[in-house]
Amino acid sequence: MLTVTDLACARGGVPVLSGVSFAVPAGGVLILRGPNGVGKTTLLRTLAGLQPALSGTVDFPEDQGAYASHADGVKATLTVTENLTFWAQVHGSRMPDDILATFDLETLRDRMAGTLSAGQKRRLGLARLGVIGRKVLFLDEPTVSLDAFSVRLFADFLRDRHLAQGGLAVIATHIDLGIDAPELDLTPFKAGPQTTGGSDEAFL
Amino acid sequence: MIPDLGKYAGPVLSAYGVAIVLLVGLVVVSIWRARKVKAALEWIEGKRNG
Amino acid sequence: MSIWEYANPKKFMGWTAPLVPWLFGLAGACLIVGLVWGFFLTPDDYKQGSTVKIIYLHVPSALMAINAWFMMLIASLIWLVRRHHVSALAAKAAAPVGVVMTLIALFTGAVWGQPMWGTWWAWDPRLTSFLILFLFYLGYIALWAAIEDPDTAADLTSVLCIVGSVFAVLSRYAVNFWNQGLHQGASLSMDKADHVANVFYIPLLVCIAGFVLLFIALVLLRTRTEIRVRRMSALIARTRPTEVTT
Amino acid sequence: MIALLIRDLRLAVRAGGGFGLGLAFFLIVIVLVPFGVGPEAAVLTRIAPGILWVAALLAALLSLDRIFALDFEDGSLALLATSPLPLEGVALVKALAHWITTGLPLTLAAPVLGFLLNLDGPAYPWLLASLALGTPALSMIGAFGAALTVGLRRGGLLLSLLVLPLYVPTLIFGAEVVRRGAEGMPVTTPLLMLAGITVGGFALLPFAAAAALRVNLR
Repeated sequence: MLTVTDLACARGGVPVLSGVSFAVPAGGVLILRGPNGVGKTTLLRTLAGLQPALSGTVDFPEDQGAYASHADGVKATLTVTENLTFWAQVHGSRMPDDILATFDLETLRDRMAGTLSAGQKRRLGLARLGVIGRKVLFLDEPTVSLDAFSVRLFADFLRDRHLAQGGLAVIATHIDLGIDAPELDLTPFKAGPQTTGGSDEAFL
Repeated sequence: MIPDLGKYAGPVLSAYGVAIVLLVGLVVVSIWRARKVKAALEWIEGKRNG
Repeated sequence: MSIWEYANPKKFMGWTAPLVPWLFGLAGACLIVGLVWGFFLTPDDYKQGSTVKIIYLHVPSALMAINAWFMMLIASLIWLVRRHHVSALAAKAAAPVGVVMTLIALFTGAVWGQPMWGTWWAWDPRLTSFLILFLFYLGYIALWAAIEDPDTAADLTSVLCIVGSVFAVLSRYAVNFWNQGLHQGASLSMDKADHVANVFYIPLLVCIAGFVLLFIALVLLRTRTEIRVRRMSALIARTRPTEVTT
Repeated sequence: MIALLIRDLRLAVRAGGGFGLGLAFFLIVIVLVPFGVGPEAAVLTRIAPGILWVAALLAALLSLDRIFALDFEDGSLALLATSPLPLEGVALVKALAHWITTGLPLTLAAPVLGFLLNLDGPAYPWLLASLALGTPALSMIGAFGAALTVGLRRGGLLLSLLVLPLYVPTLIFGAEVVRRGAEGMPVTTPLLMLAGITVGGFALLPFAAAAALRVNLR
């Protein structure tokens, strides 16, 4: 269960979003929409706790959040299995046996990640979400450089494994994932030039 | 009027000279920048209000 | 009203505006009186000759070189704990002043020691410590200059200032340990002031007062400039989006 | 934390350059010194402790910016920040991994290079001891500097400017141990100070480094 109340966040000290409120129930997905630069990444990073909110609250079970963007920490000189095992160990969990099959990585398991194609690398990055055992996912453009087949793999993983086990996700994406989910357009929440808050506040 | 500095005239005078140049330089640079920034800010504020 | 109210940028600009010219005037008066008195009207030391006149520059600048860093440390702590922007900007404004004070202390120290050591630079523990302090100032200023986002810069330089302070003290002891015995008795600095006669002592006090006042005046002036710069960039950042849409 | 250490070591080994470059730099500096000061054995003996320490310090400095930069660029650091590992632990482990891949090889290679500089016989054990005790501090201080500059485009040069003044006490006490060892003087005091810097650094600097990392990840 994720509850966001009257959230305002800033990018580079300037407020970009204000008054954002929504709730996502367990097993639910929220898709973030809006033109480039509206603040989708900023919102997701704030939700994940990587940057402080200007005001408002973000509420979800402690130690259950995970963040993923197109920079997904895949190390070129580690094999597929080593990459995933590392993240599993860091999160104190074990790598599920079938996660490689879910993302169609089985035949690549002992390949160096550096030798994978861009799409395969992205699938490896997304497979990380399946080994860390986190319930609340904040995903920033997870389907960049994936073909239609891979997008379907990812959507299946999300629906059948993550959501079915009571997880939830907030996803910023431009494409249709094929998941039945409410959408939230961030454009109305765009902070105007006169919005209070931000690190410059004291100087205005 | 200049006191007799004896054999150490060079060191003493250079110490005073360098120190005073540095201090005056710092003061001048600080004031010059303060003026410049003040003028630039007033210009921006004037443009916004006007 | 809490004392922290004075740290609000607008309030700060208000109450410092009439203060700065007075402080500059007072500092100038003290420095002129102290330095003229010291340079023209004090006798030479029987042992050191006229080099003793350097004390009126060396001791105050050395004091302020250390105090400027100390002030930056306090300001950094205030910024990290209470997040008053003026505090962070004051630390930034003080650093170049501290550098100049350190340079003066280094130069006058070297020049003072020259007749005694017979060389322009001796690795005297005190002089070496100031050289290390100078390097710390350089790093601090370079870090401020390298980071674009002002709050990030304030945070990181504050952390550097705190860690740097610990290592600066450590370096002081290390340097003492490293050069013990080589220049025993040859070190000349602040404790000298304790056993100098009154003829030297009173103009020295006037000079110290002058340096302190000058430091305060410069830091206030430079902090005011930094506040204006911040306000300028804030105004530009806030007006840009409207310009795009209209 | 152990998983992170193993991963970092594995990455360093597979990337190849990690060990080799620092060691090669150390060797080259030591070889260049006699060309600069002349081949006289007595002179070399006298300056050997200091040169060995300065060269080891510079060699350790070379690879500092890689401690966090690679993980920052590919997003690993943001992912680690949202993982159960505290960032303090990450900083500590990364410093440790840096020491194992640079400080430790430098320590082991130093006695061999000591021969090149005609280092006095009694100094060898103290050279080993002081480097083994002091290079971890170099790695930890360097990790703090790397954390400060990780988000910067031209961080490498700035990193050296920030870190080198912080290295002064370590260098002084480290070289002093070797010099005293060479002259047969008691080495307890500088050795204790060196140990103090290392222990204190590892106890406190991870917090400063983690604070800097959090700011840079914002």
